[in-house]
Amino acid sequence: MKIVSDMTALLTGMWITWQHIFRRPVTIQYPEEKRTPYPRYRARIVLTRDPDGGERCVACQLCSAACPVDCISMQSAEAADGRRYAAWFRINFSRCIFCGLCAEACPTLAIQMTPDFEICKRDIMELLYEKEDLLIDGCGKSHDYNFYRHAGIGVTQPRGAGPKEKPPVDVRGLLP
Amino acid sequence: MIYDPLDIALMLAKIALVFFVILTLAAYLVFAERKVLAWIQDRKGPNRVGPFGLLQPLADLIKLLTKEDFRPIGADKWLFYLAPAMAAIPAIMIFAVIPFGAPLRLFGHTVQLQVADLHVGLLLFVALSSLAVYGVALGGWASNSKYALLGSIRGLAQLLSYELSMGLSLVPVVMLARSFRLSDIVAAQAGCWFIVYQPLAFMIFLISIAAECKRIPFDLPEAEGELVAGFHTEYSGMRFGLFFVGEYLNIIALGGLAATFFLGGWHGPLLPPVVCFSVKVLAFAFLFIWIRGTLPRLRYDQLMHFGWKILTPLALLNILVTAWWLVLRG
Amino acid sequence: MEAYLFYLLAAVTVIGTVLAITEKHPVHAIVYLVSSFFSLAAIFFLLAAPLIAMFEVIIYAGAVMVLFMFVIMMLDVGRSGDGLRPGLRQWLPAMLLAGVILALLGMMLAHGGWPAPGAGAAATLRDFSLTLFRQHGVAIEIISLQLLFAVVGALYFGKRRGP
Amino acid sequence: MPKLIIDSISVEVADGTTVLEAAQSVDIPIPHFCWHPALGKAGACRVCAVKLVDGPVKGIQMSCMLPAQDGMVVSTTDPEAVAMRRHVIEWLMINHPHDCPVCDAGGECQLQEFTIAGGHGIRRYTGSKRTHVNQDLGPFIAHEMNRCIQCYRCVRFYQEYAGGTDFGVMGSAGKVYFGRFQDGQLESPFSGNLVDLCPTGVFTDKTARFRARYWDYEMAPSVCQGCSLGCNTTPVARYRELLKTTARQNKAVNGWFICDRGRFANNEVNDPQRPRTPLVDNRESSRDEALDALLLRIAQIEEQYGTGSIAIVGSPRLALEGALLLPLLAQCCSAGALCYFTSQEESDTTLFLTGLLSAERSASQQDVRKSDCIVICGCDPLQEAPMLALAVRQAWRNGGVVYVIGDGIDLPCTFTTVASLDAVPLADAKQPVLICSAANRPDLLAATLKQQTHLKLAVLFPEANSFGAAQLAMAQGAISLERAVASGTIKGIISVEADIPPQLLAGIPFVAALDWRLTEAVRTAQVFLPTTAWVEMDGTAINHEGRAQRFKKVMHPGLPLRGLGPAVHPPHIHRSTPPGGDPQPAWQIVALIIAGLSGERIAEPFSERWKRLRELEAESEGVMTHDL
Repeated sequence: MKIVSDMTALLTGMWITWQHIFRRPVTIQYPEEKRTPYPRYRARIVLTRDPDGGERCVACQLCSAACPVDCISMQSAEAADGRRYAAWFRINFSRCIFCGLCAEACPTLAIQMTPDFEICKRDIMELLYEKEDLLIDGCGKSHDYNFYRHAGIGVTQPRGAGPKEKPPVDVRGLLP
Repeated sequence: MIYDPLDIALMLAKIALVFFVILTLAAYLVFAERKVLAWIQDRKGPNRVGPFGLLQPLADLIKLLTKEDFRPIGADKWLFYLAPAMAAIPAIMIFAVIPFGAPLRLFGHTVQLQVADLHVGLLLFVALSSLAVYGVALGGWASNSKYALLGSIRGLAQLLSYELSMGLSLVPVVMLARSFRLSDIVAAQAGCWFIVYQPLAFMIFLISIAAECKRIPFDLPEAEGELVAGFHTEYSGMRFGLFFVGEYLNIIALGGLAATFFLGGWHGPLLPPVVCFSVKVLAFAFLFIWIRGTLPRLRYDQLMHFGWKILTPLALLNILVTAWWLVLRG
Repeated sequence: MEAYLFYLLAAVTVIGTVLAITEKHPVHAIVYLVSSFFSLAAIFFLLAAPLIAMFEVIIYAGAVMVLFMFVIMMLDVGRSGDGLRPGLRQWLPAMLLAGVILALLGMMLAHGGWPAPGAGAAATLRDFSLTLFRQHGVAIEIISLQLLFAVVGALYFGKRRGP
Repeated sequence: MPKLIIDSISVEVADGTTVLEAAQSVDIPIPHFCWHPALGKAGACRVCAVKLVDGPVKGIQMSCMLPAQDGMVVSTTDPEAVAMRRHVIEWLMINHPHDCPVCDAGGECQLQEFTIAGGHGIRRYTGSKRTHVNQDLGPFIAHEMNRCIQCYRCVRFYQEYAGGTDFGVMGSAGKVYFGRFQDGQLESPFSGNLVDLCPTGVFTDKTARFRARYWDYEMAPSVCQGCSLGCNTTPVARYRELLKTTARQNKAVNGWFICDRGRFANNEVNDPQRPRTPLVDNRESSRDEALDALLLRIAQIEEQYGTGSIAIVGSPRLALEGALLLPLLAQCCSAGALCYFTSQEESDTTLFLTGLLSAERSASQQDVRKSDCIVICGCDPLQEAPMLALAVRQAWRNGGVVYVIGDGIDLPCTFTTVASLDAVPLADAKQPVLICSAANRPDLLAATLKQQTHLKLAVLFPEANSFGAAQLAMAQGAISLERAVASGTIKGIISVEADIPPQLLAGIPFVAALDWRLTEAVRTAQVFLPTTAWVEMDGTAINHEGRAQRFKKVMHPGLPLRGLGPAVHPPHIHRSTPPGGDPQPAWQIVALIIAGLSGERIAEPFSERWKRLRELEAESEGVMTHDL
């Protein structure tokens, strides 16, 4: 009978919730107890350096384009050797939603996310992280990638000296 | 008419006692609800303010009192201010007729543990619960907000419908006790609780009072998934607090009435009468919390369908059967 | 004590009713009317007719007025400025009726005054029921049948016809 | 009129139209690199492949090289064609470096778009890439040869379209190199167009190098203010800085290109020295204070020297909106003179030439391009209005003959020098155009023009709105400031973006200036109110042929973020207006002054005969104002 099965369903539900009353809560009392996030946890953003110690960020603006909340802004500039870098780079962590799209968009692996999630501040302006706050002395998750070695335009190495590059064409040569 | 000063003093004392106890109880019921819900959901619940979070109700009160008292643009000023009171006052007034213990002998007087032993006590309860509708209706309407208005329209229809089945489910009780006086009803259950004779009426009454105090699964007037907070969407601070407290006062009052009508009131084995009564009331309160932690919300048409097409006919049938039985038994 | 209470409640009832008639805003009018009903119920209570008092509240304040309110909210006619104060033409029949009632009241007063209220002896439920069902049993049945027809009629009209 | 079917849409096009153009006419996009509407076809990139399913030709064909023929059934989505295009892109990408993040074309790169659209995501080629050495092409154009895909657009434009000789293509096969014979600045005054033309990042704008990305650009259709031609542009701004200017197409005016003078003209707008705050007696003040001071001084001058002692001075570079309100302003402060020109000579010649230019007479750049006989009389288009010289070259390329009266000028085409206008066989020409300048006084023109009714006239005025100013000056009976000052009654000058020489300002007790440039009037002014440059406002300018064109606000006025001091990063402060954000369009300030003087509020500067300009669209070809 339908009514019997309906009542059983209701009572089963009641019985399950009754059992749960006596279970051990899963709550972690955050400020006192802390759990260690996984290494790939997506929290505070950093800017990494390439294995040679140079800034990886080339200020290509892809992260700011990918950012759904527009919390990244920057100004690119050119160094004397033709290397493109960020004159200033700002992440407004009061807006950041830690979606990780910037890290995903970064073609040079400069933007990476760290497991440090405790970045609350009393003054909201302190959540404006500038390049000097973001830049770390390390490669982060990729130890051997240097964008400029593979870019093919010769900034860190002479033109045509990069991996898988032929030496520059001699324009005045007559041979085909 | 001349009144005995002692009578007046006793009366005032009883009123003060009832006020103090039920208001404290209501506050702690909120706390209990949060705790039990948390346990059901494998959480810990409030545990920051005081030992085990026991001062949480106080913290809530301070928060509510210090919040901005906000009135939306276009709201109907007086009705907006009146509505929370209209919601809380009838709930408190119901306690006037509930006998919460056996009569006491005190200073040579027999003291009824009941504020007013009216011989239309049951009717007074029905009247007051029908007046409680106005808090919901006026609050939602005066807020000048579509969510609030929808909530109050739902509330009106729901309370009106379930009041009917609630009233009808009490008719067999009256027939058995042959009185509207609650002390008589309690007295009539000295031998056997009415739940034994009237399990169906008890179930109908239980469902109806769940709907009357707008509890899950009947919380459509304030369905937060659809209507933000329903009829009290626009309320803040202590005015919201009044609605909130009114709801918990209602739970206690209706729990007390359910105990009175079907579970023998203050009658009970071993324990003193007042404790017996309290245990029953708290059991009802726990039941409501438990149900809230278990059941999902009904759809509105299901709610109306259930009220009008199932509960009301069932209650009518129950009356007929009871009447027949009483007539046959003589 | 009771006399003071009575006059207070009577004043509330009269003022509430007058305001309910003159108020342009339907929701406000309902609130006035409900308060009027409530104080009327209290008067009944003072007059030792608690059952009438309760029915006054349950039926009129608790059911009829709530239905009115429901309809007003559903149809959204509660906008201030929508309602117009009725003109003299609409007032006339009401004033005529009021005149008749006042005249009857005067006649009653002139003919031997006030029938004494049944002070003290509260009409018990049992008496009330006996009177109602013994003396007016047929009338009660007729009225209830009438209500039944009304309900059936309403159901019939409210039923969705066609596909 | 061949009729063909492209992707089941039936198209009828003119003879000689290619399949690519036919598809474009019904909004079917076909990817292309080497084909360009202004340069035509080269058949170099192979990326416009389509499949001809039925008709006179069948199989995979290059749509840019294939003239449309009757009965053709073309499919752009045929799997074979799609695969062909995908493979072509993959070949083109073999040697292309993976440097999009550091390439200025990233985001506005056709190669990038077609690579992504074609689905070529992973490089399969495992061999080594070809590299090139770059050249230094001067301060404007950056060169990155590794990115080249050999579409030949650059060299076709530079040599064929613009007549440049110092840039070309060298080498063969895999060694093809586009550049100069040796490092050095590109000599053509149209070299900036290489940036617009290059479908990838070989040529990029060095002045805007590494500054912003396409999606962050603030852009709006605008009109170049460099000369009176009114070429259509799209300026690009970022962080309150005018980054660069790109060409915008307007068939009747500049076609597809602009000259370098108009393109690399950002400095004036970005200038950190630009006056951006209102000044009263050289003291910084708020806009309201300066306005009040101005009103007070006007009243004082009138009281002291009597009515008619104030001159209202507009200028031919002032946008039409502002110029239109000046007569009203003159009326409100009962000015003694309303001037649109400072020098008497400029006033005379401009008014005279404007009077000659009727709607039929005036020649647009398109008319010049179409002409078969061009006479250049006493002016140097390459110096005064380079785009007109480019138009002359197009006429010459199409077989037109170019005559030059006078000597010492250069043109990007061959021409015949003649002694006078009589020596030119104007009567034989079908569409002759005479190009002259407001700098000379060609009085003798009038007679010739009377004889040669089909002769069109292109006049090179010095400023962007000279024609509009002259029209207004004629209508209002305005005189030149030179004459007004000479009369001796002028004791106060209100200069609205006017370039007044110091000797005219010398004896004037009161000068007020509204301007965005640091002119002589601004330096001497007692009251100064900053106005917006053309990229910071909506406005209208009337070009040399009488065509009114609307330019839109590209950016908000304000000190460029880069100019905010030596800080490492922008300051951490909230504010509602940017620093230096005070400037308002000149016409709005004039309207405020009028409101202060007479109480009349002006919300819309266009009234009476100018009403039609209210609905002028920036993206339209413009409206001829002769018969407004």
